[in-house]
Amino acid sequence: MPPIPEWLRLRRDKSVQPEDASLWQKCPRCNEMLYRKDVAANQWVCTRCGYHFRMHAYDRINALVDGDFVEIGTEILPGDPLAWTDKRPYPAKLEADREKSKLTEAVVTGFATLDGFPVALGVMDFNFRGGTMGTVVGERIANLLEEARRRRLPCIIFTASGGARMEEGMLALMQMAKTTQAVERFMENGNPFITVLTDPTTGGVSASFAFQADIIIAEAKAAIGFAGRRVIEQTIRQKLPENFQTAEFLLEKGHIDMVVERHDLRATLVRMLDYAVDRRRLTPALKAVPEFALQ
Amino acid sequence: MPPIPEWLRLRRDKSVQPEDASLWQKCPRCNEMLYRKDVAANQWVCTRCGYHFRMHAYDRINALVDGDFVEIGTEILPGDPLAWTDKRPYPAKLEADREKSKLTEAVVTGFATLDGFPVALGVMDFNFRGGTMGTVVGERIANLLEEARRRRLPCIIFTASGGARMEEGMLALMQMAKTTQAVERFMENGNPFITVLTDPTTGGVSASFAFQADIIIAEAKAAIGFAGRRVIEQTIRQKLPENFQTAEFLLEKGHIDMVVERHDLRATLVRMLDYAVDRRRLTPALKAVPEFALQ
Amino acid sequence: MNVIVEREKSLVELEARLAQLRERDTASGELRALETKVEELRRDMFGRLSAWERVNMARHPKRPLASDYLAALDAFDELHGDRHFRDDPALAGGFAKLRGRRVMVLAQQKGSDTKENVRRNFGMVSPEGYRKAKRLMELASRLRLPIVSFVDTSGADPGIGSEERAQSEAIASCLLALTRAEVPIVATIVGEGGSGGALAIALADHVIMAENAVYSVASPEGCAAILWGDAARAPEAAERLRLTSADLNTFGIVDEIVAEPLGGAHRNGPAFVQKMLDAVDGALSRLDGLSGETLREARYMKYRRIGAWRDETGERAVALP
Amino acid sequence: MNVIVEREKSLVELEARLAQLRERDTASGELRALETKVEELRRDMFGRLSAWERVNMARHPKRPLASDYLAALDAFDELHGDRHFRDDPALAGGFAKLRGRRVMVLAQQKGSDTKENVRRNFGMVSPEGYRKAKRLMELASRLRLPIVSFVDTSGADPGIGSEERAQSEAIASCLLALTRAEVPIVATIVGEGGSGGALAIALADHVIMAENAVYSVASPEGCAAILWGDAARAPEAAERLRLTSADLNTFGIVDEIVAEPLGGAHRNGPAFVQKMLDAVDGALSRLDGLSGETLREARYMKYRRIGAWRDETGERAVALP
Ligand SMILES: [Zn+2]
Ligand SMILES: [Zn+2]
Repeated sequence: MPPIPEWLRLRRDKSVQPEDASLWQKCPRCNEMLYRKDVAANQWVCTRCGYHFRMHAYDRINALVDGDFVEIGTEILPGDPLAWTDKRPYPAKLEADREKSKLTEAVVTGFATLDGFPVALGVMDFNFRGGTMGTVVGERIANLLEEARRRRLPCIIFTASGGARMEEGMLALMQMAKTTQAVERFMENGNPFITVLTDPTTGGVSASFAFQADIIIAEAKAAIGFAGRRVIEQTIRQKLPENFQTAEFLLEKGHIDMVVERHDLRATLVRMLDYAVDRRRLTPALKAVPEFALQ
Repeated sequence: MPPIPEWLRLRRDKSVQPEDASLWQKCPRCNEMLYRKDVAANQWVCTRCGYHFRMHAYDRINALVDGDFVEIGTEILPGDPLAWTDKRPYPAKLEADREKSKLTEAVVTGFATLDGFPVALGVMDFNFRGGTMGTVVGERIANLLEEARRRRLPCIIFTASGGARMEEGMLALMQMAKTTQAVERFMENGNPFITVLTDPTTGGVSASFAFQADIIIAEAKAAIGFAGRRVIEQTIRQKLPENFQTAEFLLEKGHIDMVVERHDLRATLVRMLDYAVDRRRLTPALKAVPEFALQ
Repeated sequence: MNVIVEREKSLVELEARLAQLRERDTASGELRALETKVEELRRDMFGRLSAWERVNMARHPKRPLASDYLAALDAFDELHGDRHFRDDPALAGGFAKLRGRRVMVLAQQKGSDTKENVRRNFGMVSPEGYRKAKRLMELASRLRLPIVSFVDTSGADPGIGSEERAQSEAIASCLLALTRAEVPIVATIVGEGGSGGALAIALADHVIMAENAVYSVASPEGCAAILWGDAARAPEAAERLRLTSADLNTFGIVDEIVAEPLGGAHRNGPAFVQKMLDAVDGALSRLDGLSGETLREARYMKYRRIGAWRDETGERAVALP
Repeated sequence: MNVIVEREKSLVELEARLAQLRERDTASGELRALETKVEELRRDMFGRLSAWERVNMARHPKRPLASDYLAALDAFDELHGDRHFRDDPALAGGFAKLRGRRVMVLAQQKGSDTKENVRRNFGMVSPEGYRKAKRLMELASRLRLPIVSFVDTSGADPGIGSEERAQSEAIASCLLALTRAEVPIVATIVGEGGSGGALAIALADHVIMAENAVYSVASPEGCAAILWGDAARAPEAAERLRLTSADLNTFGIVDEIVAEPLGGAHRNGPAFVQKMLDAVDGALSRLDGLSGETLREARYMKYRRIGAWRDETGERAVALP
């Protein structure tokens, strides 16, 4: 087996406990006080009512992949091109989010196998700047798609985003164009692009790669839309119905392929790969050794 | 100029007067008694209220083309594959329609120039079996598109049809597939396909080449839809609003590019050709001699 | 009133009797005599069906539905929605495994009871259903998955909403998508094949038809209403429309017929469904490995040839196959 | 309240006086003195505009609208509809001739009065509008016509209907269509460029911006509301967002700026419109004759480079242009 290239750094079963982690967590739906470890062990699904808590990117990755996750893109870090300050300077906000989330930015990208299928995997995280897309998110997503294309791997991206990142102004908006172009080029080689929309997916992420995928899966109860709920309510000057912009609402309206409970996600993704990926392309050797490791 | 090939027969300014032509014609909208010659001279538009009478294919061609119309496809004539009889045998119906309409089938196809632009032109006629599409209509339309493709000409088709021709059963339905494939192949070479939907355009014609065009123009007030008005009323058991399935209704609903009055059709088509056809492809010689005559 | 269902009622008593006898005795003379009689009756009743009888067979309430075919696949995962407006339950589509083969499946879905039928609009597809189908055809072509369709519809939905949302354009776009698809396409007509609404998912490299399915340019009732102003003359219209599998095979419109058990597919639904899936698998095997270009060219020529017309000398220029 | 309009009011009296003097006398000392004064005032007022002032300039009620650009083309024939659901008057598209060149034009249309604004939804485009745009982008690519867009919108429509009909998907599909287009694309930001709703028709080979137009990731009001819970702090937000033509040119997002007359484009609308069309024509001339492949590759690289990030050593790895 050839050595893993220099620029690929290995992370094995990285599990994250936020600093402010307390022992107990209250479920916002059923109000049950839950033992935090139990919830974590249950993929952050309420053990009583099935409520889906937002999930940390690494927790998600751990729950999905067979073994190793080879992360790429960590050398791409946010700048401060607008020298932005509001209540605090942008760099200070970034630093705080890094501390809080243990993430270097709002998306984690890399390679892994799912039930033996090598995939390029991107997971956004709402804990970092509300999952907003600035240059780094655009850059890492575009890189991921480009590397997936080069290695002829399917690509799966979990979205969670409040939209474009205001603190990077129009440079953030342009990431919609950058990621779109990467998606389009990726699609040329006949491998599937799958997105999993998690709570919440809105704005610039929703209006670019999230809705450009071949297969669009939404996690149960996730809020998904273009405009935020508040903006719409201000525009129409009335309350929106409860189910508006939920995954289930979108399924009925034909926007997405399916709604899946978190516990079924891995199995569903593996089935999708099994349908959409031509296994004959993988030589016996590559089945044992993840293709991405061969460069 | 090379000789016109054997299989092309020239028709020059062929004008048709149906046998039952009387001197006067009543306008169904304004009830005015109109002198038939005046109406004919006015492209079968009521000289008082602008009502559009249904128009004979050759009258339409005369009103459109610069000079000659080179008809093709007249050797393709209807058979009777189902040995169909209802009140009368199918061949007798065909014979009666031939007499009445002076047409060999429900579509006339050929080549002409419009303000100097060589085009492949098809015109359907409701006077022949209600413009229904049987094998001959499918065959002539497919031929027209194939010849237009071979000669790199734009293609314009005027539709008027009650749908697929029942008397040819499933052979008629299959013409939807045949014409679709010809449209798709035609589109490969970058010339525009334009349809003009005239009253009425429904059923199998509507659900195939009529709505597959690059530019879809509807003649003012034309009735256009998939299901016939009567079928829908029977299904929903109530009267439909007056404007339902009109050209104007479809424009609002986004189905078509524009609604054009008959008197503006020629000018509109010429403008469309001027936008959509690359004149540089036409050499100076070809500008004088219609390209189609060169084989 | 379904003429086949009515006829079956007359057999019910005899069959009950037969079952009774069989319980008591497995080889008595009486049993054998009755068995022979039932068999003969059955042959009389179903041995040679008219076009109208086949229409009723195709609409038989116990006939296997698209959902039965989907359930019999190795695996099926439904993909929903047109991405714009609505998910149409009248047309199901998604990834499937068929005899181990990865395919994209499209199926017109009638319901098996009233509630289900209302939800699925009696299998009459709306523009959203056709747009979902088109999306999945394009996805299949991109991922190089063969397309398999199950046709069972009285026709495309003729409602106000469907007209408002451009039913014609939706069907026309499906036809274009199937024309463009660079993968094998196998269509099966398993029940009713109602006009353009059926063809929209049945333009295919290989068309398989259940023996007693029907596939028609217009419904017999509609045809009779137009011709004679009398929908009751539907049996006569059915005869004239040449809508049976044998007729359509002669015309080159249907490539293969899957025989049904005496009395219709519903006499042994599961076995018939398997037989149909075998036929699909066989067709896919034969189309396997052909390039997109080859498939498209053959598809073009196939439909280019269908039809019958004369030239000016009065002779038939393009013959029936 | 538009700060530019308010400011212009203070000039009205002086200008009336100036006109009066000019009528009586063409060279008096008083006239020349007043002319100088007005000129100086104007320079003071409009010579160096803040970001917020430019926002108000971009929203000025007399600013040339997309309809003015369309009217100034050699010819324009509108093509309507998304082919599925509705024709959206907030986005006009169609064939045009621009300096003799055949092009496909897309334009976000605000109205020039209240009635027109209601009809055109204040230039806020619905999914149907973006789907029409996508259709016309694909048609342009097929017919090999360059695409020219005029951007002027506060943003994509945020209504219930637009969400129900998948606004995100509509914008995302426009972006894909522009990525795929095998023809030159020139976008002009002529008024307000509101976020993703603007970008949907502005992913281009060459982006031209009117000097006082603005193009922003979020509206200053929305940004202020989010940051400080106070929309009144919009001027401050405008400054931070770096939404002016000069800023965006520095970032490599805007390729060319068309200068406006002192006081804004509306001071001489027709001349400014012509100047903008000249710039478009110039850009198209430069893109003329490039292959689809070349265009797409250059477009890819253009957007691939936009952004600013650091590597782990703390230094900027991808520099601003
Ligand atoms: Zn709970
Ligand atoms: Zn009249």
